[in-house]
Amino acid sequence: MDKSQKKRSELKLLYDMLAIRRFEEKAQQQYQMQKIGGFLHLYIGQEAVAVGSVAGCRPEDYLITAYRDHGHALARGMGMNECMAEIFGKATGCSKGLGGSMHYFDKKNNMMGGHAIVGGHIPLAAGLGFASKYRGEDRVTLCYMGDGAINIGSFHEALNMAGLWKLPVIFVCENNQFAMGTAAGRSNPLKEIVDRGAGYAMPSLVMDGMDVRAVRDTIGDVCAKIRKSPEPYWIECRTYRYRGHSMSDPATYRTKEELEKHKKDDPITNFSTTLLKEGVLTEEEYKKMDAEVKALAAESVAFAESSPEPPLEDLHKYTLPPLNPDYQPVATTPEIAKQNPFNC
Amino acid sequence: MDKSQKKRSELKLLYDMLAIRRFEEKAQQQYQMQKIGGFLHLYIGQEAVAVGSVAGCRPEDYLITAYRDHGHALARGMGMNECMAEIFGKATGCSKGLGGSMHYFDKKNNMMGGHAIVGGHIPLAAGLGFASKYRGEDRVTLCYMGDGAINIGSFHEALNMAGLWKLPVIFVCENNQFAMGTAAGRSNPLKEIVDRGAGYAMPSLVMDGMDVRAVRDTIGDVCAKIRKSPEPYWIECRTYRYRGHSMSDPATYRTKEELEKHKKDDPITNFSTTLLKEGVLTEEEYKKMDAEVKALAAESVAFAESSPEPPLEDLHKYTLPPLNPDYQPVATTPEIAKQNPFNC
Amino acid sequence: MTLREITYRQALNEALAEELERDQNVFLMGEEVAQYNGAYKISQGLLERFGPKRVIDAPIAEAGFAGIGIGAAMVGLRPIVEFMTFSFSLVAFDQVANNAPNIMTMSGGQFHAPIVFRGPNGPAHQLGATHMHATECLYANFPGLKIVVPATPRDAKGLLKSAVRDEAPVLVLEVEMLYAFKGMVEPPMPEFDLLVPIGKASVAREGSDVTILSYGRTVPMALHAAEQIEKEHGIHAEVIDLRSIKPLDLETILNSVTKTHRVVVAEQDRPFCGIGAELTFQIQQHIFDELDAPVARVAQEEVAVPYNEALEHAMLPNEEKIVAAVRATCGV
Amino acid sequence: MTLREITYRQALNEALAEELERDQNVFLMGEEVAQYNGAYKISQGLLERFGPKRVIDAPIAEAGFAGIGIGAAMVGLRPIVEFMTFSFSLVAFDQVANNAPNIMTMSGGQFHAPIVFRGPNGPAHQLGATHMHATECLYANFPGLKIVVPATPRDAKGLLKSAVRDEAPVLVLEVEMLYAFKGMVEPPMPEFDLLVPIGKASVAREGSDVTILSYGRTVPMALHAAEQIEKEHGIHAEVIDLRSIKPLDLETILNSVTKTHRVVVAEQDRPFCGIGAELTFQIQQHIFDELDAPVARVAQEEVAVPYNEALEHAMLPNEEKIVAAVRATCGV
Ligand SMILES: Cc1ncc(C[n+]2csc(CCOP(=O)(O)OP(=O)(O)O)c2C)c(N)n1
Ligand SMILES: Cc1ncc(C[n+]2csc(CCOP(=O)(O)OP(=O)(O)O)c2C)c(N)n1
Ligand SMILES: [Mg+2]
Ligand SMILES: [Mg+2]
Repeated sequence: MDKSQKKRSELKLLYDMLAIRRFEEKAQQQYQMQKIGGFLHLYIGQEAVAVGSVAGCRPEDYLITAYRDHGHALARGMGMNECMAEIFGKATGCSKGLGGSMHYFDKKNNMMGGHAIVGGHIPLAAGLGFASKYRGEDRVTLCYMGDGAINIGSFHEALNMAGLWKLPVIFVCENNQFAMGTAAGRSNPLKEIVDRGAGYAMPSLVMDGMDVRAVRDTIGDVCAKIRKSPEPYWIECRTYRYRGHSMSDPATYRTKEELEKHKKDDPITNFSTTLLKEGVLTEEEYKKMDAEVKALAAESVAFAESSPEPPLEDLHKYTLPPLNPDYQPVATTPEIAKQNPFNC
Repeated sequence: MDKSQKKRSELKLLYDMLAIRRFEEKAQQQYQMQKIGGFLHLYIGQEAVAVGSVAGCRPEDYLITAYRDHGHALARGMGMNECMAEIFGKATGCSKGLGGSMHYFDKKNNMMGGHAIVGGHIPLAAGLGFASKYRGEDRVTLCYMGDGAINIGSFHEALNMAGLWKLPVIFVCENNQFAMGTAAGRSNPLKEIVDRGAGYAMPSLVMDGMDVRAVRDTIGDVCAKIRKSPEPYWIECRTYRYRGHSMSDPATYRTKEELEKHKKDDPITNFSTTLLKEGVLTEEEYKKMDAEVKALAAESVAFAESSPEPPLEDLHKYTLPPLNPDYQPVATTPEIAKQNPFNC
Repeated sequence: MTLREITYRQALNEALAEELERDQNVFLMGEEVAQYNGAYKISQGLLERFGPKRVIDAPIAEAGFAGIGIGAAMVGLRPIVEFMTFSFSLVAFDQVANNAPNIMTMSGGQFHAPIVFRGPNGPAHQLGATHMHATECLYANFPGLKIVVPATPRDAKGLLKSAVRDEAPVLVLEVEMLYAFKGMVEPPMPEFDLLVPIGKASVAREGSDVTILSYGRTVPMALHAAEQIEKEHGIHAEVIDLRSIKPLDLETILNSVTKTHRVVVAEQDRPFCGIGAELTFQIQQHIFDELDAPVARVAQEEVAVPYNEALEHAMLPNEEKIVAAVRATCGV
Repeated sequence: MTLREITYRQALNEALAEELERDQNVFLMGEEVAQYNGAYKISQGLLERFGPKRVIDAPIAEAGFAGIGIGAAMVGLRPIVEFMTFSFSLVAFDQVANNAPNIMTMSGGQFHAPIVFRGPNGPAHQLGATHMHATECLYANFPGLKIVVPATPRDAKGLLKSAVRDEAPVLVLEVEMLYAFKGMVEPPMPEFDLLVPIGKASVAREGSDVTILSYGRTVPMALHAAEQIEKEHGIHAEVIDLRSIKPLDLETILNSVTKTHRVVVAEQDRPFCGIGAELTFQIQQHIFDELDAPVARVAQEEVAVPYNEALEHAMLPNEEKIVAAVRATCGV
């Protein structure tokens, strides 16, 4: 990578984090205006994790996560328009308005979904890794989960099999300190979440989820290792969510001071400050960038609002996929029909 | 304990192991004569685990295990008659002939059952420990499971919560090397099964499951610790099953040599030889003991055969327990009946 | 005795408080039930009042804490296990359906599991395909479970309290969409110990021309539909609130149908092998000759729940669909 | 084309072998399917023939490997996941019922999961309360799943092969009690590619007086009952083998009932919200006026399965119960 490429890629990290934040601020506002229904889980504060890890892997690597999925989707290259339209339930949404905030999917970007049952996607992630290994591809699967998800059975079963079969999956625990109102220390007996990897003999790391470069580099290193010789990794990524668990949560289980302390370690402020210091970025450029993503976020609302609803006639369209053309059912042959299979 | 008490208690260990073995040999024979239906999982080879651990705890401590439960039941003081009658499906069986081989229960002996869904009983064990702690009792719960059971979700969830809440439960993994035909190394990525405890920050031990004294002493020590200050333990207990997984399994997945090697480490032969050497036991006494348990096993078949079937009229008796007398349902009062709750 | 108007949520909260107060063996366990006061605030104030031994926050491990409840119940505690929603009980399915109700048979009657599983169940609003399962027909298939679905604040309180007193494992399937709904309820303990019997339906509205069998979320829909159909078509619909799915109050149902000869089932669950199918079987089995028209059912459409609001509305049961079914059944 | 007589077990084995042979994307995963050749020997010889990449022993982790299958299916593999029995699928319930069928809706049609879940299901012999669950009515409640229950070797082979080719998640619910049962089947591939269509019932025996709707384990029972009732009472019973629980072949069912006007459902599952309830609803909904008597059902008794053989026999459906139900329905 030459210097200008490097600069571009660093600026893109900042841009992507900023885009996620502005997108979600807009989504939050729209939710408060009751333009959006259901649940809305914001990623604000955790942007460095999605952006850094996506930057550390390749576009063909699979991404799969839980319901707090806007960050991963946008980092992966999905557009704000299709993302905003999805939470508006519109036909132009990334999941045609049928999935909602918790279910952002994008086949072309190998975004294998947000998934709403805690832990339920972790076996799917192992399945993606299984498929890559089965086919002899050097694809990696990045599977994100929360600190609360490490206590459920499907987590255990998936990590055990991934470890046993050496599947090329990076399990990233986004330890944002809370599962809803439950501080991580109240849901597991571990000193540190990274210790859980020991039960699966899995190479395990901690990474700083507020430092986008650190995330990118760690994921990059691990991906490189896995591509050479497939095996799963367990990574605890320390981060913090600024908002409540979902829009209905006032987050009274933590103090203002605690929140403020973490906000001081903001991944966007941190990184923009660094880039400013390093002379990669000017205040001017930053403002322009911010204005740009804000405009895009605002546009996405206009796009979503003016988009059509999914047609009512499509209600039954996505329940059963059409039959495969190579499937040729055979009717009972007369010879067989004459048989008396149960001897009566 | 004075010397003669000690002698008696050591002889009882031998007696109990021998009783289990002769009982199961008889059961096996009856199965082959088609007097017993369903599944029959024999414990032969593993007797030191149940006998030693029961000897190491108190009668009020809860025992709970999987479907390979004859050993635990007999060690716990259940009679051969009720145990044999159970697999004959008779009304005199420990579970009235309704449970069968996989479901030996005995309330008065705190035998909380054999359980047939792999791992399904492990949360129940945590629940028993929870109840003891809730009530401030110093009871311990011993929860046995196979090496195959450590890979299922319910294992994980139960151990996590037991660790988190410091429940007084000893989780004993009877590592008999195989889950059906799957060697333990083919079902988990661990070097040693004892390592799984690290994922729950749980004190973890290995014990030799072929040495009844070692088992008794280890369990005794751990129980003493837990009674003082409740917390769960993870114990890998190395043992071996001589028979197939169940009666239908010819166990072709292992060599004769492997089996013979393990039989040389037989818990009963080992211990009787030791006792002989130590002068605690004479050849004569051993023969008498063996004759006695053989006779009891034979008698138990006669008992089972001559016992009545559970009455057909009882088919519906055990589906719903009768209402509690302190439950006094109240019919709708007229005042309430006049309300129009949905404003129509 | 002075009645008070309280919400369904408050009624559940009172029931929990009264039972926790009455019996030291009763405890409440579930995700966010303690410090957070419940995801839906059903357990508001209970941690403060009863302390962390009796009101316990569990990790996200439904199978695990359901099983812990069953184990504790086997030795005499009276656990109330909250599923944040019954959709999440699907990961605990084996514990709820295969352990809790079978312990009694498998142990030859020595043990049983007096446990309550409770939480919101069935359709909510725009939560998507995985979060809105109506589980009543799934669990109703398992012998040994009792299942109640309260539709009013009074029933919410009285059925939950009865469930705690029952020796069987009881599922109290609450209706999230009715949590804020108000109704008259007797005063709290010690003045009044409200226990609504499990297994008794109520006639929520009397009528002579057609019977609408409803429960939970569909009770208010059925009542509103009945009003409309009376106004617009002069048809007098009797609305039955099943309250208890298992045991089913067949007597009340058959009495009504014997009078009206026509039935519409308004169920909140999915149709295939759902509650309506079972009701239909039992009605035609017992009083085939009393039926003047086929039993009609209004249920969810046979699709995964879409997020989009209009599609969701189109796939869920609603008032208009009940009105249409009643009209078709009555030929008007 | 020369037919051969093979067992139901062998038929399943052939189906697996042919599909593994045909498509490199097909793999078989489950407990003991490889080295042990299957707990019930359905996968006999497949490891040796296709190697450990295609035939894979899994740890005891049903939810995990069901989910691995779904994930792999989302990106184009064609997994066949064996549950040693479907009773053990209850620990994987959320994956089978909540993940597999919903992926398509949730992703707006971008992904779906062409996966087969197969294994023995329903009553076996003296396995007790937890090991004999007939799961068809549970899974049938979920939109997006297809469910077949073969009763003959030919259907076992042809339906399993069709299931592998189907794009939907398909449950092939086998009948352990029929594994050793023999029947005529077309020659194997490449000579003949036997694909029995999913969603078509078969008329296993023609008759004019009463329709017995059966599937799986109850098909031979129904056929024997029909013979007996003809001999002893001159009643000509038509026996339908549903083969597919979902989609249901309503046309074949309604045609038969329109002819006979009387129905007995012989189902292997539990009654409450079971298959019989659904069949009854649909029949009376569509051809209410054709019914001369209430639909009768023969199902399990409403109890947990007892181990004792006589009690077990008394609680399961059987020939005598079908005969009795037919006689009652026909008034003889
Ligand atoms: C099986 C299951 N149980 C409960 C829930 C409800 N729930 C949704 S998110 C959540 C907390 C998860 O916390 P964590 O894993 O730390 O992720 P975060 O929200 O912090 O990103 C809970 C309990 C669920 N969706 N699925
Ligand atoms: C959830 C579940 N899956 C599969 C089975 C079938 N099964 C019964 S025992 C067994 C092997 C268990 O092995 P292990 O835990 O080592 O115990 P062991 O038999 O060696 O005592 C299996 C796969 C089951 N009973 N439950
Ligand atoms: Mg978290
Ligand atoms: Mg083992």
